[in-house]
Amino acid sequence: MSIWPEERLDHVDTEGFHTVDMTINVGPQHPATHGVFRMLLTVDGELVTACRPYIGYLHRGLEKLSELNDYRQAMGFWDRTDYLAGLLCEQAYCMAVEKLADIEVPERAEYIRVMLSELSRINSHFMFLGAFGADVGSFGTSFTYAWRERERIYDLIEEVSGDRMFPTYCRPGGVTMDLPENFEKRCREVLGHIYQGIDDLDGLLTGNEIFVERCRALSPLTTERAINLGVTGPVLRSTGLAWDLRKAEPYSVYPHLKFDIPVGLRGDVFDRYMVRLAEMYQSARIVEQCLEQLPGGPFLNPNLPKNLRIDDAEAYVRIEGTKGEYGVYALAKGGNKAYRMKLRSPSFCNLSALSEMVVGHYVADAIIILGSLDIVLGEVDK
Amino acid sequence: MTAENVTLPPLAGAIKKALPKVPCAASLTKTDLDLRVAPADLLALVQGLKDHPDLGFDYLRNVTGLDMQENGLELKYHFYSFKHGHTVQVTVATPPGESHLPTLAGLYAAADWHEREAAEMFGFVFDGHPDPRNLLLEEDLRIHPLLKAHPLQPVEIVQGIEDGRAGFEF
Amino acid sequence: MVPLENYLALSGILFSIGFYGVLARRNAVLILMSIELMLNAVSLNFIAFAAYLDPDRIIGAIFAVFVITVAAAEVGLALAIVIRLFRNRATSNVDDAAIMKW
Amino acid sequence: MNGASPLPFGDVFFGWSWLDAIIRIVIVVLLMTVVVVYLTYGERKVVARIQQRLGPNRVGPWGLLQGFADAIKLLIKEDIRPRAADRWVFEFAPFLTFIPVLMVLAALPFARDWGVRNVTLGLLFVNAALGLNIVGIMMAGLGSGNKYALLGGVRAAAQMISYEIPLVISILCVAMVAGTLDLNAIAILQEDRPFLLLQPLAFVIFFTAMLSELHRAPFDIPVAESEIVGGYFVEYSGIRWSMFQLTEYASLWAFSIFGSVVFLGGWEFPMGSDWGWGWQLFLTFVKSLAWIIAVMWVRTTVPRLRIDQLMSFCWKVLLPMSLVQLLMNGFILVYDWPQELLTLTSGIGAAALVGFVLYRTARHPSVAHLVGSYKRAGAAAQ
Amino acid sequence: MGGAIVATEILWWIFAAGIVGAALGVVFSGSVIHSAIFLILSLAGVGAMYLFLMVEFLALVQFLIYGGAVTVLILLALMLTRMGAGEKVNGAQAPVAFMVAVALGAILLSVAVRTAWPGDTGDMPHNIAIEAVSEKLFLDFGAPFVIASVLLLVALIGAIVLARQEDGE
Repeated sequence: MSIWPEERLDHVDTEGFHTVDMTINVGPQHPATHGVFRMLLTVDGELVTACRPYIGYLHRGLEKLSELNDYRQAMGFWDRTDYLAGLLCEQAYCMAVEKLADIEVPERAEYIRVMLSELSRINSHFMFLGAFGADVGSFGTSFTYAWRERERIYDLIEEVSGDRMFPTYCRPGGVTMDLPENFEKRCREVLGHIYQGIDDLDGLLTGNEIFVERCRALSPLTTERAINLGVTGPVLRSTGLAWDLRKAEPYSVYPHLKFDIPVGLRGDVFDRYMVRLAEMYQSARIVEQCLEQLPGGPFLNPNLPKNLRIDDAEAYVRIEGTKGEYGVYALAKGGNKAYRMKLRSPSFCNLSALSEMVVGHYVADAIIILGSLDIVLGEVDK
Repeated sequence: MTAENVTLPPLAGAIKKALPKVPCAASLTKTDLDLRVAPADLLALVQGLKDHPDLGFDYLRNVTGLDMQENGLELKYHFYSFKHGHTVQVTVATPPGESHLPTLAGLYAAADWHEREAAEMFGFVFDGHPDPRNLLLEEDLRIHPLLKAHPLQPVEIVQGIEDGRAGFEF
Repeated sequence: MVPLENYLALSGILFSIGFYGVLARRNAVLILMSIELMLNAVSLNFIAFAAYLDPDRIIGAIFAVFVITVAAAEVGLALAIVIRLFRNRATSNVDDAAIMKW
Repeated sequence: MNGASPLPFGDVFFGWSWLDAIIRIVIVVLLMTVVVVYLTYGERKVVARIQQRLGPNRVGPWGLLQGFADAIKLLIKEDIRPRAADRWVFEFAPFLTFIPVLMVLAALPFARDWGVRNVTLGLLFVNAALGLNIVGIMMAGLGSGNKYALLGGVRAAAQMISYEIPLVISILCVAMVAGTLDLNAIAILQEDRPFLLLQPLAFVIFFTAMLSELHRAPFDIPVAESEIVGGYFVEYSGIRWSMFQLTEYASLWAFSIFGSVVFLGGWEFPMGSDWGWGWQLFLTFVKSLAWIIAVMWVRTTVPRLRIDQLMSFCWKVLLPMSLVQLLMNGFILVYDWPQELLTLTSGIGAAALVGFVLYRTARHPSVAHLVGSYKRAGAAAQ
Repeated sequence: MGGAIVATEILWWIFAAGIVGAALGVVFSGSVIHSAIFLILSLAGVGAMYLFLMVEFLALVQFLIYGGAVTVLILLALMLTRMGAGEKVNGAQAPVAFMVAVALGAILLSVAVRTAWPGDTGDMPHNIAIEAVSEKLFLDFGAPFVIASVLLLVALIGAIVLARQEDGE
């Protein structure tokens, strides 16, 4: 018989009891969350033992709106998904509609789309670099460095389309208007600044021991796991798999352009950062080639009907978005509206891997891992 | 979607050959090969698609719910194989009122959130799903906004959405 | 000026307050704090004696230095034990630690 | 107080010089307020310059009155206390953090014998006072009833206790060489060369540990904005929050003067004490300004360390290095070796410490692997 | 000097009252955090007492060690274990303990006040020079000094071993 009263021992958990677990809430109003994202971290001291993400604060019913508005009207909603690279989303949407209705796109329009999409990609990656630097804690210097170049790109996009973030520039069948006259000169000027800006940020972040130490070997992801989790884009490429939809399933004029797919070695946070940095050079290369190859001709298919009506057709169009595979599933059943539009958003799928990736790391690292996924809440929540 | 006389790509033959026991009907969409299966055969088909060396569909791209109104709900899966670089779309139709489907979360971790989204937006029930909470909507909300029967807000009716006109009148 | 008796009285009061704390409190950290009070009373006593009674006025200060050293070591160890206890038993009540095994 | 014999410390409280002391304290406190106001302004300007912004430029000429505007705004802001807070702990914490800084200021010589009091044990006094300000921080962390504050408090405690050791040892090295704890005497000893030249290793350690004690980047872990939203003062507002700010900048100022007295020769080097007090004050001002700008510079360019990296840096690098410096000083003093030897060995130590960090920065194979080729490709395309 | 002496005495009584009040706070307050803060106040008061006794060096050491390290360690332990909320702080023997402590205090007081201390010069204490302390400490008390440092080392290692979280635990 034990001499100890039993009830005294029944709160004793002999297995795995550490200090008191604490739940801390990160977001939706938190300096580190990119937009309105919330996660509940259960921490033991400084280590994360569980993570529960909450999304949906920015859910605007994109898919429902696309069913309720006709094909041209609905396009305005789509560049609000990945609002850091609106033109890419427009391109994907227009490609989906064109696929459904079998619309030809003039080559000049394709080049313009690709050029502006790649500029948007650079823009989005600049945003990533700036915000990521702030996540790691560099007090906004990376942010302002990145912002400088972003302003230049936005100015250029504004000169072309009339708007900065949400240009609504593409149309099913082409683009709304032609490029301005001095576009090539301006674009080359901006590109020069972009190269400089990438080098500056490279020096500021990669050239810093603390930054590298924070990111190196942090939360490595294997290729198999990444594929199983549905992670795409730079995060997948950082694991060493050279899979880019621009090469794997070429669309638009990408077959005519020369560029490489940067891949990482270990799939850790540092590789994700480096892959994005390298991708920016590649995007700039693509823009330069587009400037050289830009053909003349119409910028919009002249044979378009005023009111687009599409009979039964179904397509799943995917392009390489800034965050990964940006897929648009479209189903038409007659009439001037889509029967169903579904966005396969890369941020959404990458974010679903978050809770698995942060467990076992420090709270500070959880923020960095979240930053390294580079989510855009407009795209996650649709 | 397409006419019967369209020639199917070699992938269709490969799937038929690899998985002879699973009854499915192949057709083509504008972009991909489409396989239509019954809910009971879904798990067998997907398991086969994933495990068979000639198919190797290791990546779940997308899950799309559809409201086919009187024909019940449909779910479309898109799979991709990194090894072979091919894509297939799998369509499952569920009868009205019984939208039960087996979960794929055990095979593809990516299916977790996709299925949660389809469940809250359309009212699918994924049997065996590890975490069937709402994802985008509030957790205690039991409405399915992407159903065609979901009521619109007055402002949307004012905008002319309900009567099918194409937007504002000026 | 303040006579020696005042210091000794103050030290005595401080010591008995700490003594009460050690006896009455059940939380390990609180007991530790009370012990700190007692130690301080002791070193105050040392210093007071040194200042008033010792012609050198130094030995007492040196003793107080040692007391502070020992107190610092003691606190470090004791808190390590408390944290350990808390981890294994989810309590910091010394009565729950009477089991003499982990 | 014309410096012939410094008063014993006890006289500060119990001697006849009460009135004198009160006048000096009032002057120093007023001076401190002005300095803090302009330090915030200066920090914003310096940071803005580094981040390619303008900084405050609206209130007064060049924005010079911005600090006062902010101070007034903070003073009339509502003081909010959370319901979960422990009332008295919460309300007194800001003042408790502030008192030690005031104590430090009372012992600092601004020019020859120009200070509130010339304390014989000045070096020890400053250390003791600086060790106290953590109590207020812990009180804020515990009393706020907020998890971010609690985490910040835990981090602050762990960090400040750890870094106090190398800080104290580096100051101890100075005391060994100087043979006195009197700050004025230490300054006078540096007539020919500052202690920075004599023992650069101690200087490097002091500077690093000082950044940590001040919660400055890269050691701003307790107040990490992107992780725990400001740490221990997250719940404070209005005047109590401004007390924390006041403490932060006042201790930066105090540390800069203390450091320049201890390592840069204070008001003595390079002009000697024959010059008038005006020049001496100016010299103190210049040296502390250089010190402060160095701190701000580090802050804007360096990301934040993780808590375990912070700890291992302290215990595995700083502490052994400071012990090495202590040993070297001991040998020099005991065997009466020439002081040049100390300069040499300590210089080698400092170079090893700095070179270690630089070497680690320079050895990133994957950076070259990933970006090197693409950089060249980009440059070629350009 | 007369005015200064009176001022000193008044200050002394204020500080003594503060110390005793804070010490009572340590043992009677219901919240562990409040106890810890009272402890800081009380120890700071003892440090001020060292100033009255003209042992500045020790006063500063008291601030540095107790204020900067010991109480911070205690607060840190409170934070890590997060106790204090709703936990019973006093045991059943508190009333008995109170009586014993009162008796002990009475004895100590009477001994302190009623004993004629031999060699009590009645002088105002002089300042103790730090050089003298260090000479005494390092020359005459060399062995205790070394032993104390070994004790500190052992305590350090022991604390690390105790508080470490082993793998799989």
